[in-house]
Amino acid sequence: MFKKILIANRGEIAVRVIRACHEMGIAAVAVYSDVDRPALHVRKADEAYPIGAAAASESYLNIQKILDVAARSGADAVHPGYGFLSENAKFARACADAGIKFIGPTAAAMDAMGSKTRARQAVERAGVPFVPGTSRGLESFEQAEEVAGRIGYPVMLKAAAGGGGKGMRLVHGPEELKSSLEAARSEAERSFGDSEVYIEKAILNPRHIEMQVLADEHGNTVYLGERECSLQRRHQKVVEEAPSPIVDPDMRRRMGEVAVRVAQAAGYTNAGTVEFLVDQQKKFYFLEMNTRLQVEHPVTELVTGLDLVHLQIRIASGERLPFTQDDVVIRGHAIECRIYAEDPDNNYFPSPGKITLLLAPSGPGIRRDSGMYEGWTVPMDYDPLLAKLIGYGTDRDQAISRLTRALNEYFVGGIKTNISLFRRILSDPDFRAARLDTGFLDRLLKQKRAEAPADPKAIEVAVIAAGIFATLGAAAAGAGELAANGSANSGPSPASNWKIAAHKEATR
Amino acid sequence: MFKKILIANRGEIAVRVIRACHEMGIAAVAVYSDVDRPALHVRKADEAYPIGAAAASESYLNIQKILDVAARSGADAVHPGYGFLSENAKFARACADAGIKFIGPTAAAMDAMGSKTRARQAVERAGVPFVPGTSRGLESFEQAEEVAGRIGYPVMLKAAAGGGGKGMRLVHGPEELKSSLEAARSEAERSFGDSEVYIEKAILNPRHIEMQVLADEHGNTVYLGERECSLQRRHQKVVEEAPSPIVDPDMRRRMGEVAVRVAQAAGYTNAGTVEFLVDQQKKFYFLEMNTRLQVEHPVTELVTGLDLVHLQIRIASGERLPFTQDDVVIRGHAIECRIYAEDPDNNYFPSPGKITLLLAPSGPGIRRDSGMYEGWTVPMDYDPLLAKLIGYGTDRDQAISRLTRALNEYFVGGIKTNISLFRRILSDPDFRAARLDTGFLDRLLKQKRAEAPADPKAIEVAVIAAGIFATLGAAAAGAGELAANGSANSGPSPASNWKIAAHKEATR
Amino acid sequence: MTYDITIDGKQYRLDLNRAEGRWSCRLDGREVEVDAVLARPDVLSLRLGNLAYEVKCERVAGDMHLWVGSSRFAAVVRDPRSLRGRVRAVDDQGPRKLTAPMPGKIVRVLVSQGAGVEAGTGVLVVEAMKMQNEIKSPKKGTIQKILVSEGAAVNAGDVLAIVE
Amino acid sequence: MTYDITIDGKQYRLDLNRAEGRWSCRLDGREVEVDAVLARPDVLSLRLGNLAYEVKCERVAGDMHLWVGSSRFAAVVRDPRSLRGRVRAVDDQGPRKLTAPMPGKIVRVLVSQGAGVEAGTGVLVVEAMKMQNEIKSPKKGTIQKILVSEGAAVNAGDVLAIVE
Repeated sequence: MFKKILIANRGEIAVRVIRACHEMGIAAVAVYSDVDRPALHVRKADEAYPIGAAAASESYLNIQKILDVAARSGADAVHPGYGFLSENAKFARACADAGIKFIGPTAAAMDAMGSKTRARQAVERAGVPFVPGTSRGLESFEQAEEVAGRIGYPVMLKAAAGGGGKGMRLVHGPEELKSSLEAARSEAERSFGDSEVYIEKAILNPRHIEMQVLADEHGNTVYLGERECSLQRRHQKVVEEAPSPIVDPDMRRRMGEVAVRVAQAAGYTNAGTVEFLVDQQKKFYFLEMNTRLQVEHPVTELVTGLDLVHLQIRIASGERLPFTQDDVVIRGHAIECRIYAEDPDNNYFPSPGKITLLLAPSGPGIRRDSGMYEGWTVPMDYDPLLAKLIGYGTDRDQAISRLTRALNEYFVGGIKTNISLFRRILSDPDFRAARLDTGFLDRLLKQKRAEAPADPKAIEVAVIAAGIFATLGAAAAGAGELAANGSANSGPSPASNWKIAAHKEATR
Repeated sequence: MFKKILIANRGEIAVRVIRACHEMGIAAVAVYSDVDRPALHVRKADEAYPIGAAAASESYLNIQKILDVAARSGADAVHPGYGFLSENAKFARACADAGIKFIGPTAAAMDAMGSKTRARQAVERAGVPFVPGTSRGLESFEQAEEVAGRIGYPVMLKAAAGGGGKGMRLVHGPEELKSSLEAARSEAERSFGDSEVYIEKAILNPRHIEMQVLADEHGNTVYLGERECSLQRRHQKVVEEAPSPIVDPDMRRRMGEVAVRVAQAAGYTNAGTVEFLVDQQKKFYFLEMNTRLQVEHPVTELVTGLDLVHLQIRIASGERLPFTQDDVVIRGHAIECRIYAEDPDNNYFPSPGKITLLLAPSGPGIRRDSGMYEGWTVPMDYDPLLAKLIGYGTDRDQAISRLTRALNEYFVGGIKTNISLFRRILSDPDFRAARLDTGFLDRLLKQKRAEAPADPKAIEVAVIAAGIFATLGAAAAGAGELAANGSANSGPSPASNWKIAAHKEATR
Repeated sequence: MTYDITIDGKQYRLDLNRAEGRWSCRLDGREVEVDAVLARPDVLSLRLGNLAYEVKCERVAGDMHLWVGSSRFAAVVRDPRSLRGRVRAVDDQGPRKLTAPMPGKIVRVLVSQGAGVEAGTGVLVVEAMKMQNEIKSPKKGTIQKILVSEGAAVNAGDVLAIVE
Repeated sequence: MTYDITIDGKQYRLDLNRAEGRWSCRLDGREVEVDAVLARPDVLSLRLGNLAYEVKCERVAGDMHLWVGSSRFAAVVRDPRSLRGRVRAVDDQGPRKLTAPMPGKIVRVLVSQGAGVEAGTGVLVVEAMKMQNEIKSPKKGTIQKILVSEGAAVNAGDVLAIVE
């Protein structure tokens, strides 16, 4: 087993991995950018190394700096978390070259699944169903026209190197094809430096369901059940659950076996996720494989009783899977909410800043994986994911009711969060009835929000509370600016940084 | 289903039940004594009623006051939690008379199990194994001598009305019998107003293992597996786990079936616990039945995936059990630590006072049921249980490692807690190997604590930190006395109360 | 103390007095039984009669918001005897300031000074937390002034441009 | 700043200076690379070189305890240039005070004034949180004075009796 693991990440996932290390008796090495010195993952680590400026390219994405820290600290393995370098085959290769174990698949497996067209070719050979269309980049407009005509409109154009909705175009009919192809190509070139675009049939109102797989380095591959991830905003997942309300044991077995076949076709090891689109007839199609731990892995942990990060580490250290497919049993239901620093009342604008008050939920069936704390200033430089709140229940209804209860207990003061969005989702009749598809959330957000007239009693309470807070004055106020923090801190706080910069702009 | 439930309790269990109410869409009514106005259960309730002075007899044990609140608030049910009135048949009867549903067994079932001798008679008729001895109170010294001679020394004398180790005497041989019997009787009379004492064979180094049962009001009774509760100090449980490391599926089935038989013999409904002593040959003997929700119910919830409080409420509202015995599956392992306000370095003296800093653990496999918060003053008037920290894992080792990690994250400043005791227990080789019995903890605490010489690096860190805190001064200090609290509060704080009282004493 | 408190556009008169740790309270002249404990800074455990509430107070740049359960109310508290806190009239007709809704960086200025805009026309793009956000004109008019240039770091509330 | 800091009976000389947000530190003359961030009041995120620690500070009645991981250290911090904080010599031979270890109520006084006691003899019983706790004499001697009577409420640290 490893003695020391470097966590090449920040935020809640870095804390998650540090906890797993401590549980396994392994020392945890954190890295941090200049604005992350006060971050929770630095507080919780055994060692912590600065790796440069706030911009990720200067720090968390800088392969050489991270390998330097690995060498200086004597770490024998690197956990990449998700995002940043987690799906970077070059990084995995550099780790291997430096004699440091990369906790994840091999660079070759990442390469095989990294390009969407290459992945489609691989699964095509393995006889896995994927959305009808080309499995190679389009060579010409004529080819696109021919394929689209054959599979039938509407079709999707997608960038081979794509992700996050970029380089993607929905084409309703032949008259749109030419301009859409050009637009998709130029966006793909701009976004990924790779203009390769392929075509596939557009599936209307699909569900996004993914299958967790786990493969050891001795040829054993298992699936751990699916996650329903249809609730997305701007192609970003917002709520995930396990199991999927529409997947029965037979469908789970079929999807699981396909996912294992995909993993084996790629020579896959460690934890990975095979994503599927599922149409309204419950037919499922391979979409892509994510070659890392997913943000939403906790829902699988809760319904299987397993710890995926422990298992990742054990697999990477050469151990065999400690169980077989038959031992994997799904029990109960789990739902995850991604708590973001963003303002639901203002078009989901990001909302960095200082957390002046934090009331965190706990109790039965509630798991909280968080990277924030009261008094911490959320920097503006990274993804706004603050924490994940996960509810478990005997069944889906109980998971929803526990999660709703916990969301009502959750309070983050000083910045805006999307906590109220989850209350809205969880109380929506279609969500309660599990009528989900990838368009669900956009439709919900477009609805004129039912402006329930405010409860007059609640207004009365607010008026009286306002008066009491005014009377109590400063003594009743929360942390606000922690005077000693900036001074004890090794650098100026991000907020004051911005102020200085803004001032410069104004006076020049 | 009920519309409104009154929770006749305080602390973490009141919060636990309020959460269940909110999850089920039921309004929660809190009651509080004068010193509990700032308590967490009052913050979380929908309605809150003062019921009198700090002394429990004036408030939480006052049946009339609680029934008055039930009537005024229009509550249709009462949840008694554990302790206080939870096993008071008179209260259950008074609730029934007032047309308010008592969430628990009937008064008759409580009566049947409330006296240890009556319970022994009931299970004797049901053919349940119990520790050899009398099932009725001893009539004379001669009878005691005869029974002790027949079952063989050592024997235990126990108060029929007993609990918490009071009125209990271990007798090693005939020469001690007379004085012990007299002592046990007078202690029983003093403690419970009832001098009835019975005799049973002393089981040496037994395990204390209990079985959770659940019975609806339609004749269905199931068992939900056992809890190992052998870790006790002064007959108080300190650490509990499920499943028991020594119980295999066959033994579980046999114990479970016996527990169901006990419940049925008592006409039992709702949640209850049948306690057994288990000897070194794994023979088990009925000890007593607890006719309420146990403190340690969360470990059963974690390994069964069920919510016992939801089920209690559903059963009390007349619903049938939503599952059968065959549906109950034990998965994984859960361990609970009872976090008390007491000083492990000073003979476990209670430690009420103000909580100036609270860092609470969370993350994978961690459940926290807490009644405390930062800034709250723990009153000196009640049981010192502050919170329960429960760790779940795929297996016992993982549960221990996650719990250890979480204990290291847990910090309660301003008062003393027994958190360090759990670190000691969880790292003990005998505990790790599950070599447990009811004498375990006393032996551990008697051991001269291995005075590991302090890590010189840790001392260096402490020296430097002390200097930095001294330099930063008051700005770096925690809440301390919350100036505005006492003034916003409706009464003086307990601490200042004491000061005033102490001052009076000194000057009179 | 007497306060004029505005919530949701409606004004309430609150008379609040504390004596010996107890509050007495009149809301628009009506007596209300109030029992308040400050559980933590910014967290009030409030009882109105026997109804219990946990109220959280959010203070950002002088604004006060109160959370009652999961509802959030913006409150303006004024002492009618003092000038402090008097609300300035908002002139919808005059020049309007575009402010940064969060700290970030100006990545694009979409219109030039003097240009005409419709209500909803994008004026600038601010980037924060890997997201780009268009700041739109709140009204039809002319861009009187652009106060920042591309690449500038801005703080929440900074004025970015003025439309008139 | 220069401090004399005593932990576990051993005294350390600490020179600590802060300039431009950075600490410089000498411990018994040896330079130590220190980087400190106050994460929350009483919680310090400390780096010595690249080793990371979360240190919690507990202050009860003027005493300072520091938690490093799961170890707790009592620290006495003195400024060698000032008289403040000088430790008074503890006289083991003279009279010793028995103090209440926690707030509670005196339920029994077990010996009377003037009585002789052994080390470990129970002198009083204090009750708190449903538990009775015997306060024992720390030494062989005579009970010089009992300062409380049965039924009295006491606070942590109150002197209950004196043994000489």
